[in-house]
Amino acid sequence: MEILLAILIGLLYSAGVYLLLRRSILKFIIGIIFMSNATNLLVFLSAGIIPGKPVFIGQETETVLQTDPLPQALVLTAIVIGFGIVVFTLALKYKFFNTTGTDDLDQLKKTDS
Amino acid sequence: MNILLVSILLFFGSVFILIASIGLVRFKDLYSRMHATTKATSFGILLLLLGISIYFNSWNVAIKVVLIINLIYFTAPLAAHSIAKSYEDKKDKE
Amino acid sequence: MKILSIPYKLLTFLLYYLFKVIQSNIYIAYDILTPKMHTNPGYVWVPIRINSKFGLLFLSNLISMTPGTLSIDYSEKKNALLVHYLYDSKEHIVLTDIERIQNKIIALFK
Amino acid sequence: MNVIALPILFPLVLIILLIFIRSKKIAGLISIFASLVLLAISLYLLQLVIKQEVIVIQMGGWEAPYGISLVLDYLSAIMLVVSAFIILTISLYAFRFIKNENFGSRFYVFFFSITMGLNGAFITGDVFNLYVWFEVILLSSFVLITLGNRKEQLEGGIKYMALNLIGSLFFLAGLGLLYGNTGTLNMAHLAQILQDDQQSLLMNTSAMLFFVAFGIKAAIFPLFFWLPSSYHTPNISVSALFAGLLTKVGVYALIRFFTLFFVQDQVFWHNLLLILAGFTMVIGGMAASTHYETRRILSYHIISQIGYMIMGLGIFTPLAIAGSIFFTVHNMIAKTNTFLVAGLVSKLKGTYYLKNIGGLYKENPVLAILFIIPAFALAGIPPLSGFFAKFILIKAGIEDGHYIITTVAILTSLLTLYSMIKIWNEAFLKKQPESTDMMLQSKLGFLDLFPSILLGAASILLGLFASQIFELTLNAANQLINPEHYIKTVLHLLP
Amino acid sequence: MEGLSEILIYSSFLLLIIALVLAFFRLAKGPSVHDRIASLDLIASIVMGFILLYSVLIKNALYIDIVLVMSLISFVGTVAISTYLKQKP
Amino acid sequence: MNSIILQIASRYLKVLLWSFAVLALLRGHNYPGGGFIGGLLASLSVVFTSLSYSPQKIKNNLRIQPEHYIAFGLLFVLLSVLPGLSGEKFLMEGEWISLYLPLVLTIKLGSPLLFDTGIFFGVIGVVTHFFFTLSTKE
Repeated sequence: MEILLAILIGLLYSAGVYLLLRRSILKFIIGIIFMSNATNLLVFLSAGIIPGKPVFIGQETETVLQTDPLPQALVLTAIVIGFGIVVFTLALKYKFFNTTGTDDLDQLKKTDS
Repeated sequence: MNILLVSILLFFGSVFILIASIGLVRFKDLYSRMHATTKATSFGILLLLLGISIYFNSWNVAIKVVLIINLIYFTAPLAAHSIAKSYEDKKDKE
Repeated sequence: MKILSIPYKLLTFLLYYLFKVIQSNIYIAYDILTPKMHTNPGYVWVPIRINSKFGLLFLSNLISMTPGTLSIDYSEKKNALLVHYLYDSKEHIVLTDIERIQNKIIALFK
Repeated sequence: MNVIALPILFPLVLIILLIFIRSKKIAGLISIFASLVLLAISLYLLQLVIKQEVIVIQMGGWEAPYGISLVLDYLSAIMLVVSAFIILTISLYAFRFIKNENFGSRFYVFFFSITMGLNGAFITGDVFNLYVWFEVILLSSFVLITLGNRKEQLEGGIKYMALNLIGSLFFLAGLGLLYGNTGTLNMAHLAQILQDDQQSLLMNTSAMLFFVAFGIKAAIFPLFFWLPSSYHTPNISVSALFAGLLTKVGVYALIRFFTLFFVQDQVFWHNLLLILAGFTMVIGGMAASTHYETRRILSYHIISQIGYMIMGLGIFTPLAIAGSIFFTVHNMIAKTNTFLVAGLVSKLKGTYYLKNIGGLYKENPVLAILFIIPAFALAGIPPLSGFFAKFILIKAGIEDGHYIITTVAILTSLLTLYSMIKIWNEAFLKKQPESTDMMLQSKLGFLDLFPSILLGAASILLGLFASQIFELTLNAANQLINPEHYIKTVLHLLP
Repeated sequence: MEGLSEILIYSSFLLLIIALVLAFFRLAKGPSVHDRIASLDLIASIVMGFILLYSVLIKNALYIDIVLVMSLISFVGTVAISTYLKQKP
Repeated sequence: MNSIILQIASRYLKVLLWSFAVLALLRGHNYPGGGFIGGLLASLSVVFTSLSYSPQKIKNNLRIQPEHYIAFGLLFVLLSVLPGLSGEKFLMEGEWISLYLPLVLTIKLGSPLLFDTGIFFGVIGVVTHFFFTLSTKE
């Protein structure tokens, strides 16, 4: 399971990097989303996986070997933050498109040089 | 006996979802496909939920199951309606 | 007496709904699983007699769940629902079918 | 003890208050008053730290390795005081100059959310919590950089967004690897575990990820390109805020991480830091000397000065780290001041291009003096703060035998002097070009100049009382180099 | 009896996987965008079915809440996408 | 989408979604749910209503502006911190009051619930704010 997830993380990173190298801003943002999902999975995987019981405090009090819940809490926070950032970048892109009418990263030369 | 009933319900639920999926592939135009997906899917989920509520056999689950069934039978036709309406309007424009 | 009759009406209506749902599923399953297609789709405008808005919502949902029909659009001008039907039946069969459902809903909301 | 959470809680109250206030004037007055209070709180905290050295509270009462701890030590307290001072001056400046903009009182809300993020980043003792504060800073700086919706701003905003988002992804990935390796995220606990840990490959990977993340935030040599192409686009108050505070958070995090727990492979890391510091200085300085737009020159200067701070970290003796902290303090004050003066110049002349400006010395000698104080401070002219900062760094470099980087540092300060003199010549001494004679605002009142006067006075005072400040920074550096007391206080190991 | 029911449950997983593959086929092929939305709606239902079956498999009723929320979200998502399609000419 | 059927449905769905949102908020401490999910569900109701009418119209008729939702959220977060500031307690330490409702469920009220409520309102504010900026023109 860990190996499968590791391969998935690698695939997501490579897809994200590929999308980052495109010229369109929207694809750039999608690439960022891919990479942030891959990173979230990486943090999630950092505690290892123990299949079986989900980590919830229920009525049963017997101590079973559970996955470390802290990375899951961290990932939850990271997902929330990532959500906010992605929404903001989309709004930024929308405004940029409305004012300039272009979606091409190579057109962004006004503030350089 | 109980578990057998549950598994049969679950099996038939999945069968109906599969039927919806086959219908989605086989039918010729969008509206016919929508017929397949709305009816068969919601019925399949209904059977699955019935199986679940028999399996867990508790009030807590049963209340949720009734809620979900109501919700699905409330929303599935509306979703179909919204897709169909947007398709219809688009056809009118062309 | 009136208070007692509402649950009775609701119960019969629900049973009717359930019956319709099962019937429509059997129809569609038969149609999909047999190799030959029996479908021959078309449209029809169905006039509406229900006044209440909730009744309209109910009717449109129910039409979508009954065998072979799918409500597509509602036109305020005509006060009618555009219904898509799947089978090669005459239009008036669809119309009478929907008329029966409408009567039931009107009786329910009285 | 809960008082050390006030630098976070107080801005939170202000954000809530300022959302409801529509009038720019009232919001500005509130922000001036509030930043005075914030400065008072920070000074009080510095007083406390001088008494008790390290102060810790645990959030929610959970013990140290499990809960989030807020830690205040010398470095944090110094940074808090300086940033509160800069926030005071910028809110004074914004009160005068933001009234003509179309974005209402929205500026102040995000101004204080960035303050909250900065203060949180300075006093947290937990790696993940640091990430959260970084994201708070990042989100509010996004909003500030695009406030006003002009075309270049949106473009600069996209560039700023692009690299900084990748930086925070690196941060998160490094954090995941760190947790997977050690099983904790509390800084003190990490330091305790990693002290006696053998060097492993994964540890270095994680350190490299953190280094790239903070390097992007701090604009170190190969990762700085976002800075000059975005910092000159927004309103000048926002630019000054970013120039003074944002990159320094990256430097702060680098100092914290590479003195507290990434201390195993010293040879590799310190050589890397020194090489990158040299490149950062030289390339920033050279790029600054080729440009003719004030804000751009100053943006490249930020990069060049970051090199000095990294150099102090790379030499890694108490003296060098003290010099690094001193330099950071001096740079925050002087850099903000130059940006503010550039804003004043553009208020007078309506442009930032040096070729279209001239003759300011005759028109407004006070402004000329106000410019020359931070400019000479940045270049390192003796009685001012920059001289002592550079002197300490160079002395530490020579004592420890790093001659190359010391030579580079001295040469770069000549470059800085050159570009400062260029601005001086072009803007103040040269005659006003005939073609573009557009006077927007002929006079600047005392209130307009007041923030620059404050900052300039601070630069001079830093120079005059250099020995006292140096003592403070040396204490901070000693605390950073020997973190046993810090670790024991956070983990409750003291008797 | 136990064996039969287990076979039935596992085979229903198989059926759902086939259904998922078919829905993906329509998602990839679908002549119009509306076909794709319909298939996405179906995929959401299939995933709901997976969750329900899985909750039987691990004997934990906790996952039913997810189905509750997911049905709502997939519905609003469908409506949102079809609205968006209507806006664009 | 100018569909009258959807507009009628949105009226009922609004009630349903808000009640689900509050339910998810209340059970969030020990079970799946909580402020974030509750906030998303509640903002879903705003999104659905404005989709079935038109976003511009709903935006003009909003009773509470999205920014004020964010402010309320932050206020609740602040309130959840305050009990720790007063006494000998640690910052953000939970204070609990148990409340036994006549129904099956028992709710434990405490300062973490206040924090969750803050997140709830904050998420509603952020999502609706961004929804309206993306779907309406200035």
